[in-house]
Amino acid sequence: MVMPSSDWVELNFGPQHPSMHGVLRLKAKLDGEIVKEIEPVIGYLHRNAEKICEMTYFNDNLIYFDRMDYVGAMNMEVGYLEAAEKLLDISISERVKWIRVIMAELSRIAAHLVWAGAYGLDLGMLTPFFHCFIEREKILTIFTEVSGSRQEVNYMCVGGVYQDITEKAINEIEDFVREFPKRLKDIFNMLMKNDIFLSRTKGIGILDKETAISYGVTGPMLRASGVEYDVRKAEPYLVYDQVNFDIPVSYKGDNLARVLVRFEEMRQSLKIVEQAVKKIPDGPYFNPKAKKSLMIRMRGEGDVYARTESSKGEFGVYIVGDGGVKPYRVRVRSPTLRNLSVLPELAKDVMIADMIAISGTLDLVFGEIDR
Amino acid sequence: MIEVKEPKKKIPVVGLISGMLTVSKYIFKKPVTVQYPEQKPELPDRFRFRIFLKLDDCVGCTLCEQVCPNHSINMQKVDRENPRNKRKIYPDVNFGTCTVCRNCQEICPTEAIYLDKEFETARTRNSFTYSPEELALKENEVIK
Amino acid sequence: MNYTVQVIGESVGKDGRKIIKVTKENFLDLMKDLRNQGFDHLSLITGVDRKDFMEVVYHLHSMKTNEYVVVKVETRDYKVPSVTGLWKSADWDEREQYDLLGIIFEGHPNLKRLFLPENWVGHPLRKNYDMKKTQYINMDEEGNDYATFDERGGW
Amino acid sequence: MNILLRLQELFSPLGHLASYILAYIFESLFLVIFVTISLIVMIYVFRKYMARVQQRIGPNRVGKFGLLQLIADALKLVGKENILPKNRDDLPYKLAPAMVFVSLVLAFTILPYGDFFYLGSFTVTHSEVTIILLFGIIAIMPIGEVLAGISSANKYALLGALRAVAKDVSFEIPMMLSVLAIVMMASARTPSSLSLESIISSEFLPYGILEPIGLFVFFISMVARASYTPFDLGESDSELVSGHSTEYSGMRFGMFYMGMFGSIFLGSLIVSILYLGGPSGPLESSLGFIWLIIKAAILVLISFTVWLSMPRIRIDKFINFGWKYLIPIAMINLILAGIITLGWGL
Repeated sequence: MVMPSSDWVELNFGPQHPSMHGVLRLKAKLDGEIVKEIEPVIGYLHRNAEKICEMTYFNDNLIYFDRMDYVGAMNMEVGYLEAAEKLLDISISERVKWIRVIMAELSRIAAHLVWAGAYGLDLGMLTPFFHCFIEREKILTIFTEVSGSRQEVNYMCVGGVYQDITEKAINEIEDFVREFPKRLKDIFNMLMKNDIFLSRTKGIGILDKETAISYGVTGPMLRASGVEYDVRKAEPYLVYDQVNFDIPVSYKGDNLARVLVRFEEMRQSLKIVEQAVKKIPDGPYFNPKAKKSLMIRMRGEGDVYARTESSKGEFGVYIVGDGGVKPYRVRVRSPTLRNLSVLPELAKDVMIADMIAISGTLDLVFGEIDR
Repeated sequence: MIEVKEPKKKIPVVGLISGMLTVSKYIFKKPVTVQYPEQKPELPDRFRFRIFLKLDDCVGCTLCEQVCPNHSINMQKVDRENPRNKRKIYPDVNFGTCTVCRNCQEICPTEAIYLDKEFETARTRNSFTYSPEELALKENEVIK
Repeated sequence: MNYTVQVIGESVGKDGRKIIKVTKENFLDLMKDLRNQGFDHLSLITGVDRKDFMEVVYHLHSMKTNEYVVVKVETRDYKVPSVTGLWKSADWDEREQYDLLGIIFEGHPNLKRLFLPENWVGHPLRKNYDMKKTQYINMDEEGNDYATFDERGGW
Repeated sequence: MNILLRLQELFSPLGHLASYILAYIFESLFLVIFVTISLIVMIYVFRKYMARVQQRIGPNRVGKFGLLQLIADALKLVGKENILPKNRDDLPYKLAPAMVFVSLVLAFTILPYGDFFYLGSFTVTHSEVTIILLFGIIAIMPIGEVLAGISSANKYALLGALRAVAKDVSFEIPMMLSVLAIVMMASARTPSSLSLESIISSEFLPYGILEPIGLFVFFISMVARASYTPFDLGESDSELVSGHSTEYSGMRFGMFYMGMFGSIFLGSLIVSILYLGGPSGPLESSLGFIWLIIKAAILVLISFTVWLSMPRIRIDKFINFGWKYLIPIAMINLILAGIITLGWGL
């Protein structure tokens, strides 16, 4: 029986809702259990970081980038510095590049672990969440070891990193690389061996290639739809052209494909970290030119766009400088915002449970969407 | 580029049971939690939280005030004899907005302002701002 | 690259990306051209408030050939033709730029504010935005939020 | 000899009627205490078990090893303000949690617990048709959930109630079919085949060994009825916030919470009574109660593992499963039971 649209029930999911990953609000129109149309409403965490960035020095902006994708902060720092260092004409040494690669990849694993745990919770599974966070805590300890803070690290700065990576931290990373695959396999098995999990993900929320590209979807979501696009390969930054890794791709485009791609990405990131720890060369960890300018007297002119692959997708930073010590305009290409914009397309005529399962695979982090 | 593979089809209930075994396996492993007030976690060497100030070294250059990204540091006049600090201004810190970014420590020319491991700085809302004299004290000596 | 329309100039930016400058009249035709040439991914729309005019920057990318091109268009009356018909991702991007900069994208099907409440006064990323005036946000019965200058009317 | 008769003996100087009334009152009190204590122990065990599975420690602050944690929680719930929704339907809203909890305790009065040394059996009600009474009582519980859902004037709660109804309708039938098979088999060996006690006493092998299919169907139905994670559709906390109990707070919420744990325990008890031989076991007969509790505890632990390791099933797939797979399986089980019974009869 088809209900007329006037009989649809309007229901607000969020902004406070257990599985809205922060403060997403979905205005849903329901026909019984079936979601007829949804409209995402965002902005509950809006801080206008772009405006704040116009008011602070180039180097100080980093802490606002930490707080965008707060589960994988190092990736955001890499993304911002890629643009800022080009604008300010400050080069970085080889050692710094390798350190940044290690940190970015560890941070990618950390972000994916948060996602994997939260996705289990979305589907009603309690246990994987804790195992994910136990492993994530090890990464955060490594971050503390190198930078002094756990989550919002503020480790990198224009021209290098604040503190050199220590021997102890490298040992810890090596330990992590050795021990993590065991636990990852367990987490993977908890999800993938479960028939109910498969029935909740297989063939649900299929995103085809053309729609994905047109909506600007990037990252694991795009790769799960069959596009082999990864900024680390397409436009290698730092030293990604010197490490050996693969891009996981699936041609199914459903929830399960996105889950599998993310799990494979964790394994690939681990591979990168393993190589990078061995290859890391000696050298200065800081560009003296930046230090001499006291971090606040760096001037840049022109406009620079740099794109990097964050854990959510293509993270781009566009900086316009007018020759002053502060940026004239900073614009952030938030990958999750585009990934979220495809949700009304995906969650059409699906059940409520599927809508939650689909929005879980988008890997939403509201610090980044609302900025 | 590698293509990820979907897990193979299995007999229905077997997967569920193996998942249950994977979960219940962990009952024999040690818990990882730390019982906080009794057991202090082992903090890495570089862990930093609270800002300290060496009053004798501070020259009142206001660099820390300039570099602080969210204006947690403000310069205060303190009546104190210090030949290096002619203007008699010292930084105070509002820990309510401090993000522990360590920029002030990086920029300080005399290493007067620095961060240290102390992190148990619970305060009521109105007493987040530490005056320069209080910044020079250890955390348990600060009375608010 | 060949275009059927007149462009003001082509240059290479500091980051090595090709920049095409175009007038507002020829803008939509150029975008259609680029779309047909395989630029299927509209990466970013940026408005830059240059005080006396508004510069809108489009970052285009081709998934197949991995080419990158930047299109810049200037507008003095804060109006630019919308490109939602060419790329779906332009929808939210244009809403965001309208929200924060007040650029009106002509032809956009649903030009509402993206982050801020609908009755927010001013566009925060404009250089002349008054930061002194505090606006408070509250929620009405329907769950939609609104802005007010009254200190007690929100948080 | 059971507790009821012993109590009656104790009060016999007061006269026949008065002694029976007093005996029933005290016996019911015993039972309520027994149910409460077992629930407290169960929730404590669940928390510790969940914590260990997730490599945590679990409650350990209140009392030694956190043993008093649940009492502290109960005090907190009692002390909390009851926030009532504005547009509620007052009477059903307040009745619903009580209904869930009372029907839970009522169900415990019927079960045959087996002897426990001198004390004897806990059972309050002795009747020839306990099995019908039992399933009549446990059918009340979902009604409380549905009432809660429709009376609290909340869309989440309404959706939760709808799901709960759909779930219960599709799982009562296979449950009753598999019970029917047991009654059928028992009828070959005992005249009063509707009494739980005579079902237990008449078996020469636990019915779970004779008809494993029935055990499987019945256990799944019990899991579905207790509504924990694979089948917690009425609550589905990541989708419908908290389902039918969204608008409840304070002790009213506590009753739903206890109701869920209570029905896990009740379900395990019923499964072990019907299919695993209940109080019967090796060694002397006065240990029957202990055997029953051990059997139930193992089932409870299995339930907890299921809870902790599975995601929630989708409502349509779940109902499909109920109607398209479980009912036919239960039918096959019924036929097999008939064949076995005929074999006995011959």
